[in-house]
Amino acid sequence: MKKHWKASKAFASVNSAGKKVTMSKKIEIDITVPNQTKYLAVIGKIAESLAHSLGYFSDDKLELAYQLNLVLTEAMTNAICHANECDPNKEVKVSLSVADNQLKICVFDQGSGFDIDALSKIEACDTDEGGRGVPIIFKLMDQVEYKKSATGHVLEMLKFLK
Amino acid sequence: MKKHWKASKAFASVNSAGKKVTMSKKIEIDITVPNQTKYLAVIGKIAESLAHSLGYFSDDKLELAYQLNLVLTEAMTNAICHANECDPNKEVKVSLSVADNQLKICVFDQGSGFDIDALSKIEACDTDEGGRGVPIIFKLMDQVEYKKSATGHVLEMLKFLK
Amino acid sequence: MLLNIQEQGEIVKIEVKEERMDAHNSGDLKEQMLQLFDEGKCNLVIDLSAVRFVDSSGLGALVSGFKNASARDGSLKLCSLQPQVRSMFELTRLHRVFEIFISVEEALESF
Amino acid sequence: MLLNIQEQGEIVKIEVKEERMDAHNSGDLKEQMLQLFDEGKCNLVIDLSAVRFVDSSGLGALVSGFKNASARDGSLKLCSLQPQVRSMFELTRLHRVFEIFISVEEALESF
Ligand SMILES: Nc1ncnc2c1ncn2[C@@H]1O[C@H](COP(=O)(O)OP(=O)(O)O)[C@@H](O)[C@H]1O
Ligand SMILES: Nc1ncnc2c1ncn2[C@@H]1O[C@H](COP(=O)(O)OP(=O)(O)O)[C@@H](O)[C@H]1O
Repeated sequence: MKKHWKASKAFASVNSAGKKVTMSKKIEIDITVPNQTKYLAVIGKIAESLAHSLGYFSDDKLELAYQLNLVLTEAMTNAICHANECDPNKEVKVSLSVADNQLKICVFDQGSGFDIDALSKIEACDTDEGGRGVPIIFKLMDQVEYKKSATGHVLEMLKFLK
Repeated sequence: MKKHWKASKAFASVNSAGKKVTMSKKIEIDITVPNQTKYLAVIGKIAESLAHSLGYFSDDKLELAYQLNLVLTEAMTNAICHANECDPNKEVKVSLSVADNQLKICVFDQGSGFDIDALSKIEACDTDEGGRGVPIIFKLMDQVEYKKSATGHVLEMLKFLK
Repeated sequence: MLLNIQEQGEIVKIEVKEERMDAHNSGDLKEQMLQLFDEGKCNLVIDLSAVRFVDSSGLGALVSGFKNASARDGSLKLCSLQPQVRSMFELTRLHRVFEIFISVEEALESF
Repeated sequence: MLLNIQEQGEIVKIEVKEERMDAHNSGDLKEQMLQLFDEGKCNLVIDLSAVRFVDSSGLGALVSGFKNASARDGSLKLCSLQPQVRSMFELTRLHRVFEIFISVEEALESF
């Protein structure tokens, strides 16, 4: 199930970072790393730190931290291994932003894309070794969209924070 | 003591993020948060995660993690409280980048600047309550520069990684 | 991936000594298990007590071991899951596939 | 800032129950100490065992307490510093200002 939302607003401050804006509740984290799985851990930790900084009770925070770590790890692994074909000279860009109780995660790959709608309905069989990444992302995030970007594709994932 | 280095190269991939570049060792993290001290902790944790992801032995990593956390905390606190005068509608932008064994930390404020060269030679007296932030930054980083940016000023700090 | 491997009679206990199992290191566990299967050792207990985070690649490695053990009339059992890791098995419904024990002792006794 | 405050005779023990002391929370400690000084309590032991990170604001709060205690003929002592926190005192040479003890017990006995 492909769902859409307005990306432009949430990204308003990416380009104007440093400019005087009167938006006091916005957190934006943009990360670029080489196309290697050894960077999964640091990005996962950053996602966890972000979760812990949001105003939740401890239990919910732990769960949210795991979920963000997981979703980001799955999306990045796909970008690194499928889209960018494990080419260590490519790179992966990730952005995490929080505004108006919405958390948005984007993972930019340099690949030629795939049909996420064909996948998202299929759940891995219990004894399949792979195929759980995209279903996990759909389960944990409220809106998921995969689309063309300037230099490849981007997986945009939105979660509504209570 | 004000020291200079070429900032342009280290920032090359900020603007071209997502574009195909053949630079496989570059990590870049850009963060924007509201101008509030409650965000110090998350930024500090991100700096620690970055330190842990760099290829060092455990002991050095712990020390580097503390140092990056500290330097970033000091610089951000100054941006939030001195430059941006605790105005919660302002924002602070931070960038961390690693390339060619150089770690660069930039903290962008929206203030009207101060004379860091007048300060950096003065060490706090043992019983002063404040005045230790900038001296700590000078002690722990290899090159420090404070200069005008498009929308305020930026404290650029460089550390050579062994 | 740091693994602590101990043979206890017919059973091989593999303790995963990593906080994190992901696409970067899970291949190591899978290969280590394949090597044990080659040596005819197909009763495994995987101790996950140190593991704080598992992604789908980590689950994939465990499913691989599970299938290979079963195909050889052996079995692969899990023990000492942290609560968040346990939730991950529930999310993917793999808790219905694996035998999961509270402690290494209980896992070993179950053979 | 989460503080655990206990009076032990003439001495007040303040346990900082935070991982991190920075510009966001150190003001609380400073104010809490000022309140104690107002009540005539000026012999303090600050237990930092839980603290993993202190910045210059955290040090500033401690220096404030130290000065105020001394001015009232009392004293402020520190105990149970984690190694990284200890290094922070050395970096700023404040280890020469404060009396620093290994344990709460030793700090209490020193009065
Ligand atoms: N960013 C991507 N670019 C190209 N193909 C992708 C991408 N993400 C996922 N895929 C495709 O979708 C499939 C399912 O992905 P996933 O559910 O994560 O499981 P797995 O990665 O284990 O195969 C992958 O095998 C791959 O073919
Ligand atoms: N980004 C900044 N903008 C304006 N003034 C600053 C900035 N950073 C530091 N200063 C000035 O330098 C002084 C010393 O800073 P510092 O050494 O961090 O100690 P403290 O913040 O405790 O005073 C500050 O009191 C402030 O006047």
